[in-house]
Amino acid sequence: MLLSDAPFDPWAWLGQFEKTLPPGKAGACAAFVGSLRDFNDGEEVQEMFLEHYPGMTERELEKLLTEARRRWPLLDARIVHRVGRVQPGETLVLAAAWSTHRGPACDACRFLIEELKRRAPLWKRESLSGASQRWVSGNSDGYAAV
Amino acid sequence: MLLSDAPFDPWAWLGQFEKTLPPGKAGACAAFVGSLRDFNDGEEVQEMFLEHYPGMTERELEKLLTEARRRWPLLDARIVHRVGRVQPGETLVLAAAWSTHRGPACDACRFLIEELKRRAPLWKRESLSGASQRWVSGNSDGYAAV
Amino acid sequence: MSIRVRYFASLRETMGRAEESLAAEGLDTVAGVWKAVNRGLPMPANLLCAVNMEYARPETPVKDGDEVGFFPPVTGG
Amino acid sequence: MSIRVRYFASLRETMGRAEESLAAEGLDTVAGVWKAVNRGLPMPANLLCAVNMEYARPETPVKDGDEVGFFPPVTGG
Repeated sequence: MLLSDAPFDPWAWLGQFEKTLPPGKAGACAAFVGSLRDFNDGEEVQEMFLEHYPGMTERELEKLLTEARRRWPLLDARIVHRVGRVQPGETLVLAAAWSTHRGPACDACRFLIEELKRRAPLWKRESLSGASQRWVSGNSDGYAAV
Repeated sequence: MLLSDAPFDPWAWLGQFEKTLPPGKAGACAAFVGSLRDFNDGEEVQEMFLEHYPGMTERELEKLLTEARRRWPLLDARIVHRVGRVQPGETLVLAAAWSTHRGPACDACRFLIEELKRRAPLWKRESLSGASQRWVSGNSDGYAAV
Repeated sequence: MSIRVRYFASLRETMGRAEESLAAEGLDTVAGVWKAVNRGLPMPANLLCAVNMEYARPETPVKDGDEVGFFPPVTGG
Repeated sequence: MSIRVRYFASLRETMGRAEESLAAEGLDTVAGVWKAVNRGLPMPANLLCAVNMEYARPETPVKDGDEVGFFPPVTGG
Protein backbone atom coordinates (compact mmCIF):
# COMPACT_ATOMS: atom_id res chain seq x y z
CA MET A 1 0.00 0.00 0.00
CA LEU A 2 1.32 3.35 -0.98
CA LEU A 3 -0.12 6.86 -0.91
CA SER A 4 1.58 9.15 -3.37
CA ASP A 5 1.31 12.94 -3.38
CA ALA A 6 3.23 13.09 -6.67
CA PRO A 7 2.28 11.80 -10.14
CA PHE A 8 3.34 8.22 -10.85
CA ASP A 9 3.39 6.04 -13.96
CA PRO A 10 1.33 2.95 -13.07
CA TRP A 11 2.81 0.77 -15.84
CA ALA A 12 6.38 1.66 -14.94
CA TRP A 13 5.51 1.02 -11.30
CA LEU A 14 4.12 -2.46 -12.15
CA GLY A 15 7.16 -3.26 -14.29
CA GLN A 16 9.49 -2.30 -11.46
CA PHE A 17 7.45 -4.07 -8.81
CA GLU A 18 7.27 -7.34 -10.76
CA LYS A 19 11.06 -7.52 -10.68
CA THR A 20 10.77 -8.07 -6.92
CA LEU A 21 8.51 -11.13 -7.39
CA PRO A 22 10.10 -14.57 -7.86
CA PRO A 23 10.19 -15.17 -11.64
CA GLY A 24 8.12 -18.01 -13.16
CA LYS A 25 5.68 -18.29 -10.24
CA ALA A 26 2.85 -15.85 -11.02
CA GLY A 27 0.98 -17.13 -14.05
CA ALA A 28 -1.50 -14.26 -13.87
CA CYS A 29 -1.61 -10.60 -13.01
CA ALA A 30 -4.77 -8.50 -13.12
CA ALA A 31 -4.36 -4.75 -12.81
CA PHE A 32 -6.76 -1.81 -12.66
CA VAL A 33 -5.70 1.78 -13.28
CA GLY A 34 -8.05 4.69 -12.63
CA SER A 35 -7.17 8.09 -14.07
CA LEU A 36 -8.56 11.59 -13.76
CA ARG A 37 -10.80 12.44 -16.70
CA ASP A 38 -11.04 16.01 -17.94
CA PHE A 39 -14.85 15.83 -17.82
CA ASN A 40 -17.41 14.50 -15.30
CA ASP A 41 -21.20 14.78 -15.18
CA GLY A 42 -21.15 17.08 -18.19
CA GLU A 43 -18.62 19.52 -16.72
CA GLU A 44 -15.01 20.17 -17.62
CA VAL A 45 -12.69 19.18 -14.79
CA GLN A 46 -9.59 21.35 -14.50
CA GLU A 47 -8.06 19.83 -11.38
CA MET A 48 -8.89 17.48 -8.55
CA PHE A 49 -8.05 17.55 -4.87
CA LEU A 50 -7.95 14.16 -3.17
CA GLU A 51 -8.41 14.50 0.57
CA HIS A 52 -7.61 11.59 2.88
CA TYR A 53 -7.53 10.74 6.58
CA PRO A 54 -3.81 10.29 7.28
CA GLY A 55 -3.35 7.10 9.27
CA MET A 56 -6.83 5.70 8.71
CA THR A 57 -6.61 5.65 4.91
CA GLU A 58 -3.40 3.60 5.02
CA ARG A 59 -4.94 1.29 7.58
CA GLU A 60 -8.08 0.67 5.51
CA LEU A 61 -6.08 -0.01 2.35
CA GLU A 62 -3.87 -2.49 4.22
CA LYS A 63 -7.01 -4.19 5.55
CA LEU A 64 -8.32 -4.59 2.00
CA LEU A 65 -5.07 -6.19 0.89
CA THR A 66 -5.06 -8.53 3.89
CA GLU A 67 -8.65 -9.51 3.20
CA ALA A 68 -7.91 -10.18 -0.48
CA ARG A 69 -4.90 -12.34 0.42
CA ARG A 70 -7.03 -14.31 2.87
CA ARG A 71 -9.88 -14.77 0.39
CA TRP A 72 -7.87 -15.78 -2.70
CA PRO A 73 -4.58 -17.69 -3.16
CA LEU A 74 -2.50 -14.67 -4.17
CA LEU A 75 1.24 -14.36 -4.61
CA ASP A 76 0.93 -10.64 -3.97
CA ALA A 77 -1.48 -7.70 -4.14
CA ARG A 78 -0.78 -3.96 -4.17
CA ILE A 79 -2.59 -0.64 -4.12
CA VAL A 80 -1.12 2.75 -4.97
CA HIS A 81 -3.39 5.78 -4.49
CA ARG A 82 -2.77 9.44 -5.25
CA VAL A 83 -3.57 12.09 -2.67
CA GLY A 84 -3.51 15.89 -2.91
CA ARG A 85 -3.78 17.88 -6.14
CA VAL A 86 -4.16 15.85 -9.35
CA GLN A 87 -4.26 17.03 -12.97
CA PRO A 88 -6.44 15.47 -15.71
CA GLY A 89 -4.79 12.45 -17.31
CA GLU A 90 -2.86 11.58 -14.16
CA THR A 91 -3.32 8.24 -12.40
CA LEU A 92 -5.59 8.26 -9.36
CA VAL A 93 -5.34 4.64 -8.32
CA LEU A 94 -3.60 1.40 -9.19
CA ALA A 95 -4.77 -1.98 -7.86
CA ALA A 96 -3.09 -5.22 -8.86
CA ALA A 97 -3.17 -8.88 -7.84
CA TRP A 98 -0.83 -11.74 -8.77
CA SER A 99 -1.75 -15.41 -8.61
CA THR A 100 -0.90 -18.77 -10.12
CA HIS A 101 -4.14 -18.69 -12.12
CA ARG A 102 -6.26 -15.97 -13.70
CA GLY A 103 -9.47 -16.51 -11.70
CA PRO A 104 -8.11 -15.42 -8.32
CA ALA A 105 -6.05 -12.59 -9.87
CA CYS A 106 -9.03 -11.11 -11.72
CA ASP A 107 -11.49 -11.55 -8.86
CA ALA A 108 -9.11 -10.12 -6.24
CA CYS A 109 -8.28 -7.10 -8.42
CA ARG A 110 -11.96 -6.34 -8.89
CA PHE A 111 -12.54 -6.81 -5.17
CA LEU A 112 -9.76 -4.36 -4.34
CA ILE A 113 -11.03 -1.55 -6.54
CA GLU A 114 -14.71 -1.98 -5.60
CA GLU A 115 -14.07 -2.23 -1.87
CA LEU A 116 -11.52 0.59 -1.97
CA LYS A 117 -14.22 2.80 -3.43
CA ARG A 118 -16.68 1.69 -0.79
CA ARG A 119 -14.45 1.83 2.28
CA ALA A 120 -11.21 3.80 1.95
CA PRO A 121 -11.47 7.28 3.52
CA LEU A 122 -10.72 9.40 0.46
CA TRP A 123 -12.74 12.29 -0.93
CA LYS A 124 -12.59 13.94 -4.33
CA ARG A 125 -13.14 17.65 -4.87
CA GLU A 126 -13.28 18.78 -8.50
CA SER A 127 -12.21 22.20 -9.69
CA LEU A 128 -14.45 23.13 -12.60
CA SER A 129 -14.17 26.02 -15.04
CA GLY A 130 -14.68 29.47 -13.56
CA ALA A 131 -13.03 28.66 -10.21
CA SER A 132 -16.07 26.69 -8.98
CA GLN A 133 -15.54 23.54 -6.95
CA ARG A 134 -17.68 20.54 -6.05
CA TRP A 135 -17.28 17.45 -3.91
CA VAL A 136 -17.90 14.25 -5.83
CA SER A 137 -20.74 12.10 -4.50
CA GLY A 138 -21.60 8.44 -5.04
CA ASN A 139 -19.12 5.64 -5.44
CA SER A 140 -19.42 1.85 -5.23
CA ASP A 141 -21.80 -0.60 -3.60
CA GLY A 142 -18.81 -2.87 -3.09
CA TYR A 143 -17.62 -6.17 -4.52
CA ALA A 144 -20.73 -8.08 -3.41
CA ALA A 145 -22.85 -5.94 -5.78
CA VAL A 146 -20.68 -6.60 -8.86
CA MET B 1 -4.27 -7.41 -32.02
CA LEU B 2 -0.68 -8.44 -32.22
CA LEU B 3 1.06 -11.82 -32.37
CA SER B 4 4.65 -11.62 -31.19
CA ASP B 5 7.27 -14.28 -31.74
CA ALA B 6 9.72 -12.38 -29.50
CA PRO B 7 9.54 -11.62 -25.75
CA PHE B 8 7.77 -8.37 -24.88
CA ASP B 9 7.37 -6.36 -21.68
CA PRO B 10 3.60 -6.01 -21.16
CA TRP B 11 3.87 -3.01 -18.82
CA ALA B 12 6.19 -1.12 -21.14
CA TRP B 13 3.84 -1.99 -24.00
CA LEU B 14 0.84 -0.59 -22.10
CA GLY B 15 2.76 2.55 -21.16
CA GLN B 16 3.71 3.13 -24.78
CA PHE B 17 0.25 2.32 -26.11
CA GLU B 18 -1.52 4.67 -23.69
CA LYS B 19 0.45 7.56 -25.14
CA THR B 20 -1.53 7.04 -28.36
CA LEU B 21 -4.87 7.46 -26.55
CA PRO B 22 -6.34 10.96 -26.10
CA PRO B 23 -5.30 12.10 -22.60
CA GLY B 24 -7.95 12.70 -19.94
CA LYS B 25 -10.65 10.57 -21.61
CA ALA B 26 -10.16 7.04 -20.27
CA GLY B 27 -11.01 7.01 -16.58
CA ALA B 28 -10.36 3.29 -16.32
CA CYS B 29 -8.05 0.66 -17.71
CA ALA B 30 -8.23 -3.02 -16.80
CA ALA B 31 -5.37 -5.22 -17.89
CA PHE B 32 -4.61 -8.92 -17.65
CA VAL B 33 -1.15 -10.39 -18.12
CA GLY B 34 -0.57 -14.13 -18.35
CA SER B 35 2.97 -15.45 -17.98
CA LEU B 36 4.64 -18.82 -18.33
CA ARG B 37 5.12 -20.50 -14.98
CA ASP B 38 8.07 -22.80 -14.39
CA PHE B 39 5.73 -25.49 -13.03
CA ASN B 40 2.39 -26.94 -14.12
CA ASP B 41 0.39 -29.95 -12.87
CA GLY B 42 3.25 -30.86 -10.56
CA GLU B 43 5.91 -30.87 -13.28
CA GLU B 44 8.77 -28.49 -13.92
CA VAL B 45 8.28 -26.63 -17.21
CA GLN B 46 11.50 -25.83 -19.02
CA GLU B 47 10.07 -24.26 -22.15
CA MET B 48 6.80 -23.85 -24.01
CA PHE B 49 5.97 -23.93 -27.68
CA LEU B 50 2.87 -21.95 -28.67
CA GLU B 51 1.47 -23.16 -31.95
CA HIS B 52 -1.10 -21.09 -33.84
CA TYR B 53 -3.07 -21.13 -37.08
CA PRO B 54 -1.57 -18.22 -39.04
CA GLY B 55 -4.41 -16.15 -40.44
CA MET B 56 -7.19 -17.71 -38.39
CA THR B 57 -5.67 -16.84 -35.01
CA GLU B 58 -5.41 -13.16 -35.95
CA ARG B 59 -8.96 -13.24 -37.29
CA GLU B 60 -10.39 -14.77 -34.11
CA LEU B 61 -8.57 -12.29 -31.87
CA GLU B 62 -9.85 -9.37 -33.96
CA LYS B 63 -13.38 -10.80 -33.68
CA LEU B 64 -13.06 -10.88 -29.90
CA LEU B 65 -12.00 -7.24 -29.83
CA THR B 66 -14.84 -6.22 -32.15
CA GLU B 67 -17.31 -8.12 -29.99
CA ALA B 68 -16.02 -6.49 -26.80
CA ARG B 69 -16.25 -3.01 -28.36
CA ARG B 70 -19.83 -3.73 -29.45
CA ARG B 71 -20.84 -5.08 -26.05
CA TRP B 72 -19.28 -2.40 -23.81
CA PRO B 73 -18.65 1.35 -24.29
CA LEU B 74 -14.88 1.08 -24.68
CA LEU B 75 -12.38 3.71 -25.75
CA ASP B 76 -10.06 0.94 -26.88
CA ALA B 77 -9.19 -2.72 -26.34
CA ARG B 78 -6.04 -4.65 -27.23
CA ILE B 79 -4.64 -8.15 -27.19
CA VAL B 80 -1.00 -9.15 -27.58
CA HIS B 81 -0.22 -12.88 -27.69
CA ARG B 82 3.11 -14.67 -27.88
CA VAL B 83 3.63 -17.46 -30.41
CA GLY B 84 6.55 -19.85 -30.88
CA ARG B 85 9.07 -20.76 -28.18
CA VAL B 86 8.57 -19.15 -24.77
CA GLN B 87 10.76 -19.35 -21.67
CA PRO B 88 9.43 -19.46 -18.05
CA GLY B 89 8.74 -15.98 -16.69
CA GLU B 90 7.99 -14.54 -20.13
CA THR B 91 4.62 -13.01 -20.95
CA LEU B 92 2.21 -15.25 -22.87
CA VAL B 93 -0.71 -12.87 -23.27
CA LEU B 94 -1.78 -9.31 -22.56
CA ALA B 95 -5.43 -8.22 -22.73
CA ALA B 96 -6.49 -4.67 -21.87
CA ALA B 97 -9.61 -2.52 -22.13
CA TRP B 98 -10.05 1.22 -21.65
CA SER B 99 -13.32 2.92 -20.81
CA THR B 100 -14.75 6.01 -19.15
CA HIS B 101 -15.76 3.93 -16.14
CA ARG B 102 -14.36 0.87 -14.38
CA GLY B 103 -17.31 -1.49 -14.88
CA PRO B 104 -17.02 -1.81 -18.67
CA ALA B 105 -13.20 -1.86 -18.54
CA CYS B 106 -13.09 -4.70 -15.98
CA ASP B 107 -15.88 -6.73 -17.59
CA ALA B 108 -14.47 -6.38 -21.12
CA CYS B 109 -10.96 -7.35 -20.00
CA ARG B 110 -12.28 -10.49 -18.31
CA PHE B 111 -14.38 -11.26 -21.40
CA LEU B 112 -11.31 -10.96 -23.63
CA ILE B 113 -9.14 -13.35 -21.65
CA GLU B 114 -11.88 -15.94 -21.05
CA GLU B 115 -13.11 -15.97 -24.63
CA LEU B 116 -9.56 -15.92 -26.01
CA LYS B 117 -8.88 -19.08 -24.05
CA ARG B 118 -12.10 -20.64 -25.33
CA ARG B 119 -11.89 -19.63 -28.99
CA ALA B 120 -8.50 -18.49 -30.25
CA PRO B 121 -6.69 -21.22 -32.20
CA LEU B 122 -3.55 -21.52 -30.07
CA TRP B 123 -2.05 -24.65 -28.56
CA LYS B 124 0.54 -25.01 -25.81
CA ARG B 125 3.16 -27.74 -25.76
CA GLU B 126 5.28 -27.93 -22.62
CA SER B 127 8.84 -29.17 -22.55
CA LEU B 128 9.37 -30.90 -19.22
CA SER B 129 12.55 -32.15 -17.61
CA GLY B 130 14.24 -35.06 -19.38
CA ALA B 131 13.33 -33.89 -22.89
CA SER B 132 9.70 -35.07 -22.53
CA GLN B 133 6.94 -32.98 -24.02
CA ARG B 134 3.18 -32.74 -23.50
CA TRP B 135 0.33 -30.84 -25.05
CA VAL B 136 -1.65 -28.83 -22.51
CA SER B 137 -5.33 -29.76 -22.28
CA GLY B 138 -8.30 -27.90 -20.82
CA ASN B 139 -8.79 -24.18 -20.87
CA SER B 140 -11.84 -21.95 -20.28
CA ASP B 141 -15.61 -22.41 -20.45
CA GLY B 142 -15.79 -18.80 -21.63
CA TYR B 143 -17.00 -15.52 -20.19
CA ALA B 144 -20.57 -16.76 -19.69
CA ALA B 145 -19.31 -19.29 -17.13
CA VAL B 146 -17.41 -16.73 -15.01
CA MET C 1 -7.06 14.42 28.64
CA SER C 2 -9.85 15.04 26.18
CA ILE C 3 -11.42 13.77 22.97
CA ARG C 4 -9.98 14.91 19.66
CA VAL C 5 -12.67 15.41 17.02
CA ARG C 6 -11.76 15.56 13.32
CA TYR C 7 -13.78 16.52 10.23
CA PHE C 8 -13.04 15.74 6.60
CA ALA C 9 -13.96 16.88 3.11
CA SER C 10 -17.31 18.70 2.71
CA LEU C 11 -18.04 18.27 6.42
CA ARG C 12 -14.77 20.01 7.28
CA GLU C 13 -15.88 22.92 5.11
CA THR C 14 -19.38 22.97 6.65
CA MET C 15 -17.99 22.89 10.19
CA GLY C 16 -15.47 25.56 9.31
CA ARG C 17 -12.69 23.66 11.06
CA ALA C 18 -10.65 20.47 10.58
CA GLU C 19 -10.55 19.46 14.24
CA GLU C 20 -11.26 20.43 17.80
CA SER C 21 -10.76 19.13 21.29
CA LEU C 22 -13.60 18.34 23.70
CA ALA C 23 -13.53 17.66 27.41
CA ALA C 24 -14.51 14.00 27.74
CA GLU C 25 -16.89 14.48 30.71
CA GLY C 26 -20.42 13.40 29.92
CA LEU C 27 -19.49 11.97 26.50
CA ASP C 28 -20.03 8.22 26.21
CA THR C 29 -20.73 7.53 22.52
CA VAL C 30 -19.86 8.83 19.05
CA ALA C 31 -23.41 10.21 18.75
CA GLY C 32 -22.87 12.04 22.02
CA VAL C 33 -19.73 13.66 20.66
CA TRP C 34 -21.60 14.75 17.55
CA LYS C 35 -24.41 16.28 19.60
CA ALA C 36 -21.92 18.10 21.81
CA VAL C 37 -20.45 19.95 18.84
CA ASN C 38 -23.76 20.42 16.99
CA ARG C 39 -26.13 21.96 19.51
CA GLY C 40 -27.82 18.66 20.35
CA LEU C 41 -28.65 17.71 16.75
CA PRO C 42 -28.59 13.97 15.84
CA MET C 43 -26.01 12.60 13.41
CA PRO C 44 -27.16 12.74 9.76
CA ALA C 45 -28.00 9.21 8.53
CA ASN C 46 -25.34 9.10 5.82
CA LEU C 47 -22.52 10.53 7.95
CA LEU C 48 -19.64 8.13 8.55
CA CYS C 49 -17.57 8.01 11.72
CA ALA C 50 -14.43 6.42 13.11
CA VAL C 51 -12.97 5.95 16.57
CA ASN C 52 -9.19 5.83 16.69
CA MET C 53 -9.13 5.43 12.90
CA GLU C 54 -11.43 2.39 12.86
CA TYR C 55 -14.92 2.62 11.34
CA ALA C 56 -17.47 3.05 14.14
CA ARG C 57 -21.22 3.59 14.62
CA PRO C 58 -23.17 6.28 16.46
CA GLU C 59 -23.52 3.95 19.48
CA THR C 60 -19.78 3.08 19.59
CA PRO C 61 -18.41 4.01 23.04
CA VAL C 62 -15.78 6.74 23.38
CA LYS C 63 -13.47 7.51 26.25
CA ASP C 64 -10.92 10.07 27.33
CA GLY C 65 -7.99 10.21 24.89
CA ASP C 66 -9.91 8.84 21.89
CA GLU C 67 -9.87 10.37 18.44
CA VAL C 68 -13.28 10.58 16.77
CA GLY C 69 -13.52 11.28 13.03
CA PHE C 70 -16.64 12.37 11.14
CA PHE C 71 -16.83 12.37 7.36
CA PRO C 72 -19.21 12.14 4.39
CA PRO C 73 -19.48 9.02 2.19
CA VAL C 74 -16.09 8.21 0.69
CA THR C 75 -15.32 8.80 -2.99
CA GLY C 76 -11.80 7.48 -3.60
CA GLY C 77 -10.60 5.18 -6.33
CA MET D 1 -8.42 -27.10 -58.00
CA SER D 2 -8.63 -29.12 -54.81
CA ILE D 3 -9.23 -28.90 -51.07
CA ARG D 4 -6.33 -27.99 -48.80
CA VAL D 5 -6.48 -29.83 -45.48
CA ARG D 6 -4.44 -28.59 -42.49
CA TYR D 7 -3.71 -30.16 -39.10
CA PHE D 8 -2.50 -28.47 -35.93
CA ALA D 9 -0.87 -29.27 -32.60
CA SER D 10 -1.27 -32.84 -31.30
CA LEU D 11 -3.40 -33.76 -34.32
CA ARG D 12 -0.61 -32.64 -36.63
CA GLU D 13 1.74 -34.98 -34.77
CA THR D 14 -0.76 -37.86 -34.86
CA MET D 15 -1.39 -37.40 -38.58
CA GLY D 16 2.35 -37.14 -39.20
CA ARG D 17 1.84 -34.17 -41.52
CA ALA D 18 0.80 -30.50 -41.30
CA GLU D 19 -1.26 -30.41 -44.47
CA GLU D 20 -2.28 -32.22 -47.62
CA SER D 21 -4.28 -31.62 -50.74
CA LEU D 22 -7.38 -33.63 -51.71
CA ALA D 23 -9.24 -33.81 -55.00
CA ALA D 24 -12.60 -32.17 -54.31
CA GLU D 25 -14.70 -34.75 -56.17
CA GLY D 26 -17.18 -36.50 -53.92
CA LEU D 27 -16.40 -34.27 -50.91
CA ASP D 28 -19.35 -32.16 -49.79
CA THR D 29 -18.88 -31.57 -46.04
CA VAL D 30 -16.12 -31.18 -43.44
CA ALA D 31 -17.00 -34.62 -42.07
CA GLY D 32 -16.59 -36.03 -45.59
CA VAL D 33 -13.11 -34.52 -45.82
CA TRP D 34 -12.19 -36.07 -42.48
CA LYS D 35 -13.42 -39.49 -43.57
CA ALA D 36 -11.52 -39.23 -46.84
CA VAL D 37 -8.20 -38.84 -45.02
CA ASN D 38 -9.02 -41.29 -42.16
CA ARG D 39 -10.15 -44.49 -43.85
CA GLY D 40 -13.85 -43.68 -43.39
CA LEU D 41 -13.68 -43.04 -39.63
CA PRO D 42 -16.05 -40.41 -38.18
CA MET D 43 -14.68 -37.16 -36.68
CA PRO D 44 -13.87 -37.46 -32.95
CA ALA D 45 -16.45 -35.55 -30.90
CA ASN D 46 -14.02 -33.05 -29.41
CA LEU D 47 -12.18 -32.28 -32.65
CA LEU D 48 -12.56 -28.69 -33.87
CA CYS D 49 -12.68 -27.65 -37.51
CA ALA D 50 -12.60 -24.56 -39.66
CA VAL D 51 -13.43 -23.80 -43.28
CA ASN D 52 -11.42 -20.95 -44.79
CA MET D 53 -10.25 -19.97 -41.30
CA GLU D 54 -13.77 -19.67 -39.85
CA TYR D 55 -14.99 -22.12 -37.21
CA ALA D 56 -17.18 -24.76 -38.87
CA ARG D 57 -19.07 -27.95 -37.98
CA PRO D 58 -18.89 -31.48 -39.38
CA GLU D 59 -21.92 -30.75 -41.59
CA THR D 60 -20.51 -27.46 -42.95
CA PRO D 61 -20.36 -27.67 -46.79
CA VAL D 62 -17.01 -27.57 -48.54
CA LYS D 63 -16.22 -26.89 -52.17
CA ASP D 64 -13.31 -26.88 -54.55
CA GLY D 65 -10.64 -24.37 -53.47
CA ASP D 66 -11.59 -24.36 -49.78
CA GLU D 67 -9.13 -24.72 -46.94
CA VAL D 68 -10.27 -27.07 -44.17
CA GLY D 69 -8.48 -27.04 -40.81
CA PHE D 70 -8.72 -29.72 -38.10
CA PHE D 71 -7.40 -29.20 -34.59
CA PRO D 72 -7.80 -30.26 -30.94
CA PRO D 73 -9.42 -28.02 -28.28
CA VAL D 74 -7.53 -24.72 -28.05
CA THR D 75 -5.28 -23.90 -25.10
CA GLY D 76 -4.04 -20.33 -25.63
CA GLY D 77 -4.02 -17.44 -23.18
